[in-house]
Order: sequence, then structure tokens, then C-alpha cells
Amino acid sequence: MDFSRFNQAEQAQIAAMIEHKQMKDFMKLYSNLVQRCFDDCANDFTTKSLTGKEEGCVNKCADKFLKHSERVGSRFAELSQNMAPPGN
Amino acid sequence: MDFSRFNQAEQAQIAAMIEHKQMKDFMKLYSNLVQRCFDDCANDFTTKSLTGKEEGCVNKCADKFLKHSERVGSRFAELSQNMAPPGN
Amino acid sequence: MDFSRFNQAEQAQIAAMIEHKQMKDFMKLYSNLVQRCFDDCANDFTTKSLTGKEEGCVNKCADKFLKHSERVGSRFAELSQNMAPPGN
Amino acid sequence: MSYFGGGNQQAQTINPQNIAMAEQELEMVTDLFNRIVDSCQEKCIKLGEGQGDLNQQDSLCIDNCVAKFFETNSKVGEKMQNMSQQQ
Amino acid sequence: MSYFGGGNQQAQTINPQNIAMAEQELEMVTDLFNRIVDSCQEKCIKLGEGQGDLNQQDSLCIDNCVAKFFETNSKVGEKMQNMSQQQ
Amino acid sequence: MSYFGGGNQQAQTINPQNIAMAEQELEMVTDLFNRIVDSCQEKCIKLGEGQGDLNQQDSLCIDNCVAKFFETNSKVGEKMQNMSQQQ
Repeated sequence: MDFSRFNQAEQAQIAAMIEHKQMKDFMKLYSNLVQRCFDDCANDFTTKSLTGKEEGCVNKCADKFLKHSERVGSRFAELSQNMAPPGN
Repeated sequence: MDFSRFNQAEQAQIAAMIEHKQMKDFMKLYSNLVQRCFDDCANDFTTKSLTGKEEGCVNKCADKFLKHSERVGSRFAELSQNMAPPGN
Repeated sequence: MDFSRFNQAEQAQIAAMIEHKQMKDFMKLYSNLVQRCFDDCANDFTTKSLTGKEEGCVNKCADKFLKHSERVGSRFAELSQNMAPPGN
Repeated sequence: MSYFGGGNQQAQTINPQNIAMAEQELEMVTDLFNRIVDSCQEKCIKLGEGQGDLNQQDSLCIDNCVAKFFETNSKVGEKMQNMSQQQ
Repeated sequence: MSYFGGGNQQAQTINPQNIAMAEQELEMVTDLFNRIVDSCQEKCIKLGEGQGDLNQQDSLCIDNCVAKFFETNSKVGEKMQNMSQQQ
Repeated sequence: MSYFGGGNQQAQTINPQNIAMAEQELEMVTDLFNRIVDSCQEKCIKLGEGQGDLNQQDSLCIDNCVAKFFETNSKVGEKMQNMSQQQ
């Protein structure tokens, strides 16, 4: 994204907006990760606490999901770069 | 949630925000319930009106979903209480 | 929806809000369509570019989804009309 | 003299609550529409198969699906109103 | 003299950042609740089957499911905190 | 004299439409990213299985998946542009 077409006052406000949004996006990534790994790993509802197996699964799942998101992020950044109009 | 760290003027604005959000959350619960029960119960699309069987299913589904949400709500409230920092 | 109960100043602001929302809804429809057709059509991840078969599938899928949305829109408009309170 | 309606328009003030109400109404209608598009696509259309057109069976299925979704919406609405009156 | 607390309340000003923080906190709690409703319904309840009531098995499943979701939430939270400290 | 650009910066005013445009752009990019994370996870990764690492096959699948999603996004965009010109 290129916001250089805006004036400085606008860019400052946009920067504040981006920061606020990053906080929200991080929260969303986090709660999304929790739900996915819970859905994938928790299967026994006769007990109140995660079994050892479930907890191991949650740990692996969280690791894997974060690495996945990071890799998508890198590819996304590269491809977005290429999509930007030339000379901009 | 504990908003006692804010001043009264802020708490008043937060209270208004919470009320507005509750209205929105209720709407979301409602439309979510409609969609779930429709997805689960409506299966015959050769007729324009719900069949007797579909209508019975929707009724049971709505009852069950509301009771489910209520029960989750109770447990959620208890567990959130326990998570609050001590002495707060 | 009938906003005639509001005064003109309010109606003007509501009209601006509707226009903004239509833009957002169009974006949402578009990105939803891309994701659905991708999920349905892309299945081979040993290559970087869409295969001919995948591309054909995406084209058909997009056509079909747009026609589907349009048809739902027509029926939705008719049925919403009927739901409006009489004499309003 | 005004082209639009009457004399009760001097000093119109915008009531933010009215705007918020209209916004909520709009939000609900859009949300309902999007849910119907989703559910009826799932019920009636195989996106990746066949041609890029809706055949007659698809179209009939969509029409009935939208009607049944509206009916489900009303039924659930009545039910919740009854429940809240019984409390 | 004020019924509510003390003398430090003259000229209270609203700090928009405090409001935004409260909004975010509220948002997170609601989001967590909605996700638990979804996941535990999927895990524990067949909506269209049986009666309109929760039987004892459903109820037990829901209670354990909510508890396990909270535990998963904490575990993942700790994990991410550890990761950010190692960086 | 200013370090940042030119003399056309006195009396800068914020145009709310510019802010709204930037917000929309940001919203679209984030939405696209989140959808790709979702779809490519579904296509490439079994979250609960194997180790907590991505193996080479996972990584290749993700790379190709992101590229194909971008391509699908462009193709659908072109299609809709053609359609709107034909109307």
C-alpha cells in the first residue's frame, strides 16, 4: 500500500489508524488460532482439563499455525509488491 | 471486566457503548440462530413453505441453541471471574 | 427499509451512510466470491499458476455465483416488500 | 418556499440516535441478505460443476430456499417474542 | 459533596484512549464468548435431533468444553508471551 | 525550510474522504490476507498432525497456494470489470 499521495497531516492520521488496526488484527489472529487449535485438538469432553495428548496437540498446532501465517505473510508481501503500479 | 480504573465521565461513556454493543450482540445471536437452524433443518427445496417436519425441527433447534448459549454464558461468567487478577 | 420517518437532514446523512455501506458490501461480495471459487476450484499445489482446468472452473464459478447472488437479491427484494407493515 | 415538503424544516437537527437506529436496521438487512446468499448457495448450487449458468432446477431451488429462510426468520422471531413475554 | 466518590472529579475529561481500550477489551471478551458458543455447539449438541432440551450428557459436555476452551486460551497466551520474550 | 518535501504544506487540512479511502484500502488488504491464511491452511496444513514445524512439502504448498490465490483474485477482478463495461 502506498499512501504517499496524501498530505502529511493525513498520513499521520492514517499511521495512527494502521497502528490501531494492527492491534486488532493481532487479537483476531490470536483468537482465531485458539479456536482452530481447540477445534482440531480437543475431543474428549468427559474431563474438565486438557489431557496430555490434547495439550501436546495444541502446542504443535499453535506452532504450526504461526509458522504458516508467517510464511503466507512473506509471500503476500512479495506478491503485493509486484502488483503495485510501476513507477509508484 | 472491571472498568473501575476509569473516571466517572469515561465510565458513563463506556456504559453507553456496552448497551449499544449488547443490542448488536443480541441481533447477531438471533441471526446466527436463524441461519444455523435453517441449515440444519431445511432440506426440501421443492416447496415454498416449511414442511411440518422442518418447522418442528426449527422449533427444537431454536430452543436447544438458546439453552446452549445460556449455559455457555453461565460457565463463561464463572470462569471469567476466576481469571480476574486477585484483589481487583 | 423505509426511512421516511426521519427528517431531511437525517435522511441525507443516512443516504451517505448507505452509499458507503454499498461500497463495503460490494468489496465483501467480491472477496467472498474469490475465496469460494478458489476453495472450490484450486486443488493442485505443485504448480505456481492456475492450470487450464482450474481457470475454467474459476470462470464458471464466478459466473454462477454472481447469477446466484442476483437471483437471491430479486427474491429478497420481493419478500422484504411484503414484510413491510401495511399503510407504511 | 421549499421544493421538498413543508414548513417544519427550519432548524432541522440531526438526532444521532436516529442515525444509529437506521444504521442498525441497515446492518440487519445486509446481514440477513448475506446469510441467505451463503446458505442457499450451499443448499442449491455446486459452484465448480456444470455450466456457468443457473439451470431451471437451480433457480427453483433458490426461490424456494429464500422463501423458506424468510419463513424461518419469522418463526424464530415469534418464538423469541413469546419467550420474552413469558419471562 | 458528592454521592459518588471524591473530590477529584471536578473537570473530568474523557481520554479517548481509555475509551478505545475499554472498547477493545469488550470486543475481545465478546469474540471469545461467541467462539466458545460456536465450537462447543459443534462439539456437544446435535441441533436438529432429539428434544428441544439439553440432556445431562449435553450439559456435562458443555461445561467441560467451556473449561477446556479457557484452558486452551491460557496455554496459547503463555506460549505467545514466551515467544515474544525470546525474540 | 522543511526536511519533508515542500512548501505546499502550510495549512494542511485533513480530507475525511482521503482517510476513508485509506481505511477501505487497508481493510481490503487485511481481508485478503486473512482469507489466504484460512484457505491455504485448509489446503496445505494438517494442524493437529506431525510436528510443530512446516516440512518442505507444506512450505511448497503454501507458496503455490498464495500465488494461485493472487491469480484467482486478478482473474475474478478482470472478469467483473469486463462485465461492468458490457452493461
